[in-house]
Amino acid sequence: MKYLFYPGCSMQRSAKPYLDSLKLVEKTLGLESVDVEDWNCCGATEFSSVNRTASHAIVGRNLALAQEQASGTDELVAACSACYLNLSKTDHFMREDADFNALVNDALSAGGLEYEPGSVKVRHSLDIIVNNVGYDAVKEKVTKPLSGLRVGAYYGCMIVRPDVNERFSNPEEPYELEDLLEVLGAEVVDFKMKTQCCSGHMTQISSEVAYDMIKQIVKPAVEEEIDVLVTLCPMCQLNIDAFQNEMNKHFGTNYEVPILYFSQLMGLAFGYTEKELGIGKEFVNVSPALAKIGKTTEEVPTPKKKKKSKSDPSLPMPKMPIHYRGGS
Amino acid sequence: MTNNFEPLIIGFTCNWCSYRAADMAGTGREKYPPNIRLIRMMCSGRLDPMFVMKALSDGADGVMITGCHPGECHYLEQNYKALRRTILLKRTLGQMGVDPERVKLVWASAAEGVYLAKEIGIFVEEIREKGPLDWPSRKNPAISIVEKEEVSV
Amino acid sequence: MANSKTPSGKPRIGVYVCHCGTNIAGVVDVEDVANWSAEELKDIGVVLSRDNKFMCSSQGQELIESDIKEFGLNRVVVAACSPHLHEKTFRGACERAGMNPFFCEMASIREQVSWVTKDKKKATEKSKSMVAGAVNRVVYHEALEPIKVPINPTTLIVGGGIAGIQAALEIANTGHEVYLVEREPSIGGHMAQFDKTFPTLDCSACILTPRMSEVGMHPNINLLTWSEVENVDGFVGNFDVTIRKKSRCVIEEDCTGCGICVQKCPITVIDDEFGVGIGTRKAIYTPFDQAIPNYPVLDKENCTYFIKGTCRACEKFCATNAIDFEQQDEIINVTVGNIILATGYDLFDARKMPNYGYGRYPNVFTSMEFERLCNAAGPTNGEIVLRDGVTAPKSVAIVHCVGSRDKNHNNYCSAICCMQSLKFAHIVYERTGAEIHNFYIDIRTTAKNYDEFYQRVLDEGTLFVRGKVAEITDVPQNEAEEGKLIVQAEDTLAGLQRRIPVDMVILSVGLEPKGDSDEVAHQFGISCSSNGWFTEKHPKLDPVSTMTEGIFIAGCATGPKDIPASVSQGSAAAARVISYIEMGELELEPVRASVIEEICSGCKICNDLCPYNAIIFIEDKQVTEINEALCQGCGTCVAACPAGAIVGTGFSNEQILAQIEGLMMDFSVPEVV
Amino acid sequence: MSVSAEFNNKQSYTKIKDLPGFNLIELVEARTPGDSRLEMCIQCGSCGGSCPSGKDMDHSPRQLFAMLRAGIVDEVLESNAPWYCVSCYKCYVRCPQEVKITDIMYTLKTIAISTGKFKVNEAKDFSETFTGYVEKYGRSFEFGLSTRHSLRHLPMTVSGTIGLGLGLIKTGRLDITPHKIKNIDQLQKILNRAYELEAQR
Repeated sequence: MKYLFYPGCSMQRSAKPYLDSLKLVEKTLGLESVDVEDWNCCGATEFSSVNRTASHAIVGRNLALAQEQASGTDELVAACSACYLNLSKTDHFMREDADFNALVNDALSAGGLEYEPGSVKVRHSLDIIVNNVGYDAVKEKVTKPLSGLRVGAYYGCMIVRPDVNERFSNPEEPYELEDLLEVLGAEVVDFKMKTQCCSGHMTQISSEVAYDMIKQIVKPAVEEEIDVLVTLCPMCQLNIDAFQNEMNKHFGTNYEVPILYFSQLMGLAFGYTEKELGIGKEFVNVSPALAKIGKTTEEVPTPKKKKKSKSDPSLPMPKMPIHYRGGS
Repeated sequence: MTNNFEPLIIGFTCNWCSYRAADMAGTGREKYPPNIRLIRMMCSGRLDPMFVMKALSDGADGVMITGCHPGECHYLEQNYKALRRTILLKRTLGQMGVDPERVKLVWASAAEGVYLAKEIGIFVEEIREKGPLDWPSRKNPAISIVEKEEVSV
Repeated sequence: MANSKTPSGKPRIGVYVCHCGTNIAGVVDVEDVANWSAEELKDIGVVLSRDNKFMCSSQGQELIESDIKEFGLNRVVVAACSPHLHEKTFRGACERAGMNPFFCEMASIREQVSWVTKDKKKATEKSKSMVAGAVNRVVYHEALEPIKVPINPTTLIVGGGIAGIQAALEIANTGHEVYLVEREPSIGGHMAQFDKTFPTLDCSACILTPRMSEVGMHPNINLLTWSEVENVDGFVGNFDVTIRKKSRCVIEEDCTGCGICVQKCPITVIDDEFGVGIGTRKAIYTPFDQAIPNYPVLDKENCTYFIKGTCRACEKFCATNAIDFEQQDEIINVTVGNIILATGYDLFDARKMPNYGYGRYPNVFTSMEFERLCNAAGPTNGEIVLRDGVTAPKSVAIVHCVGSRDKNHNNYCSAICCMQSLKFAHIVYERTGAEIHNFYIDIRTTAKNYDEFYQRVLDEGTLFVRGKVAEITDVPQNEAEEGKLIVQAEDTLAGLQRRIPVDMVILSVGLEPKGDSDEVAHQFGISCSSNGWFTEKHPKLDPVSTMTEGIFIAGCATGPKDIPASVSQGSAAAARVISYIEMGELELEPVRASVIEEICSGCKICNDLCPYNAIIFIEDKQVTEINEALCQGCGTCVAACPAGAIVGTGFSNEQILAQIEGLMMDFSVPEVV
Repeated sequence: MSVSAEFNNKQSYTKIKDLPGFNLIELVEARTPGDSRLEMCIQCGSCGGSCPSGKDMDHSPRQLFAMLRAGIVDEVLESNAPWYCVSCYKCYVRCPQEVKITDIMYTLKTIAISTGKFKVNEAKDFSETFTGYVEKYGRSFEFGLSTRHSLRHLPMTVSGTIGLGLGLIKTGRLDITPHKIKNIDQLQKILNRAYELEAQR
């Protein structure tokens, strides 16, 4: 499968390991990704705070470039949640609102560009891997299963919300990442804060508010004995990783929850080295967690659904869909 | 365009919604231009495209087709058929060189007298803007159009 | 069609222009219209034209009658108000003078001209063209006879909830036969699952079960439970209905309802139907103790005999040999005159809102689970406890509007949840003394004694929080939240975000149309609103009728309702049916389509167009035929027939084309280029 | 109103003339792409309840909408709520009336800047610093961004944040030279036209 790839600023810089590992994963899975030539910043969550038209116009430029450069594909893939959201949201609004479409195209015309809404399909890398490559094909490539590693899937916000353009997953209860991690052989924990905000730009605005929000993610992860949180978003990774120590200082706690990109775990399972995957650059040391891989802890027999004894007074639980991991 | 052009518009209404909306516009004394003449049918599904052709070729400058809102048809779903026929009809008109916007479809429930009156007003002005319909057959008999086409083929 | 009332020879048309006091005459020059018609339309057949102060008065009607006799009129055009107001009046006048009433046509120059036009000159011109249209049209009118259909006095009622029960008893008590078809093993519907009913707190079973037994024993009611309607053919007065009576594996004639089979059955399963997944039942069961009828149903999916071929405990212990493992479904055909659909509702699936944690957190309950929990005949014998079955909650949150008033789910108010939630608050207060928080958007207590009940619950100390609950979680942020469910919401009146720790949450889930309401509507030839509720003929003035004659609707099938409203609708639908039965026959407007066999090419284009299945293809003759009684006269097939083989009475092509020509007689189009 | 933007980039701000007379609701609706559905709010509070930074906001989104209806301008534009919005979109997907809450928050911020009404300087400066880099280079410049910003506004935590910055450099995750896109002229032309257009809305 071939597609255009929009890397975004973070993945050039602080989230370089995400990009590096993703490229390796793409290679293994036979995905042919071509970077959009001369792309510009998507504006993150900041540009639209300053100027609405301009914030969508710069995204419009990226869409227009993608439309021009697309050959043999109409899929534009991003791996950074904010980039993914901004690209799909601008496209969505241009489709939905004719005046807005005219507005953005007016701005684009100043640069000699034009974008026809809907002409590229904005997708997230996880969506491609899960829905186009498929779990079975991923499983075939696993050479070093992640057995023994307790992982918590952490989606954050913008990959699942808002649900414009029929996002590939549920805005509150996504399950694709868990399914993928299970295929890699990891032990997947039902992480209840999986779609909670990492604090976004609050680290730059009010550290107190930010620390509180980071704690809301980290504390339950520690309580669930999660070895490593798995993310899809550079912002989430940065906030949970880089500010964890500050947060600990602020609250007088000593939580230690490393966080890696999903592509890094895929890379590990595919047999790449930690170095190749950019692992080791985190603030929170991930080595103790990764050391558990392959070490089969004593087989804890998964409690077989006990036949309800006659004396058990408890009431039955509601039946849930197959993907559901929660419940007690 | 001449200023004193008064368009003539034929409106098709259904017995259950839009005709009653017209009744209601009357009861509510909602004024609208007298250029429209309404015809009652039981359902917008009764609309034979021939009626529209007849109206346009005989002197109407526009035709308004009205019916119950989608999903509210008295006959369950026949207004959808009217919708499809109208789309096809407009395409045909376009191919014949008649501005398809001279035919307009408006959904109006029995409670929407004010709305129907407003829509009639808008449509009359739209047609006034377009000017008189220069229906081909008014200059030449319909047969000659066919002959012309055959020649050009 | 020819009869004594058919006019012979040339059309002789009388035109009558009404002043309607000043209503018309104040704007339209009625005299001019009348004179012009007499002069300009005489070639078409107008022999006289008059204007009159009030055409609908008895004097006006007598004028028409005497003119018909004196001048030998055979067609009449009245230019007055809307035909929806006085068409019947003028048709009556024509009929009294010996003319077929369908030779009368109206032009609505009041509603469509004088009331909506300012310019008097243009109003008069428009009136003239409308009269011309009507005169042109009336020439092509035909003598018609109203269609009369006899009404079969037997009635089918689908759905044995409280609305269906009420309707069945009302009709049966007048001495007419009723077939009551219920999909579940017992009648009673949702009401049978409830503990108490608001606002009186009557025990639901206490008021319902006497009605149920009355139905069970009524000589005029044929009760078919565990049965579904498979097919409906026919039309008002004469519907042919096919009913599938599913196999119970129990011979009803022999079963005494002693219950020994249930007792001896070794298989216990979770009861997902009546017990909403919170109770249990056996593999052979009656859904509840007071079930009507009281003979059990065997659940083949869970029965050991059907799975492994052994067991037969029920059979062994049955004293009357009423168990029949080989019993097959039975097909029953009945003919009925009218049908009442009281098919009820489904509940919103709380799993669609993962932020409320239903299914994830054991102590989040739905309203129906809670009904069963506090029901004395429920799984805990009425004890209000957490999912562990033992612990009594010390604090309870009740969440209103779950899935209702929400564009992401159901965008309407479910009408009963406020009162239901208040009822829960009262029951929790009375039985556990727990601290109660009710989370609401608006409190809607509109019916009799409802707001008084709200006052009572306030007085009992229930804490009301105005705010839609954002999420429910068990992840604590502080010590007070440890081990609790935390309900997070904005307290919109206090203006702050709150996290309230509780032991138990009850979600007041909304009401939804039955999952198969679309198919049922299609089967019976009625329509559903975009939400999926059955559509009334008129939401205010005819709320239990449908657009299809002879099909009536009652209860929650038309939208969320409480018990009193459902019962009223059951009675109302029954009253409509009884009046049809008493009339013996029904007169229908003769606007119908028919096929001219000689012209029909058998192309079948029209075959799929009819929502009433009135169009049938006759294979032998290779032509299409239209069943006059099923046809409702919409005319869609007439418009579709490429051969022009279908004619529609009252609205024929000739009539409409002639009317168009008439309307084109226009004076206001100046001869400009 | 004067524009009190300290950021000295060559960007032109919209000026809203005759501030007391203008209709803020209409302006917000006009400037929000798509249909904001602001007028459809039923004041249920699912936004304020869902908001992860809700307890630190002076007014919940719901309250802002009510205040907008009441014709209150200054207090709405001075509110910290839009700046504390973390764009998590929880309110957006939960709102029973499908009000585009997050988008309305963005629009409120732009109006607060253009009218000089903003009170949360850190947030506003962060946004403007960010956009300034995008205007200049076409890319965002994280090192400059976070250090410059931290030094200005977070002196209390500066050691920590500088530590973070240094850490990022050490681990090779922050580049100190800015990347400029090739066709920056084109981007700037587009931006300038966009600023003109926004001012007309």
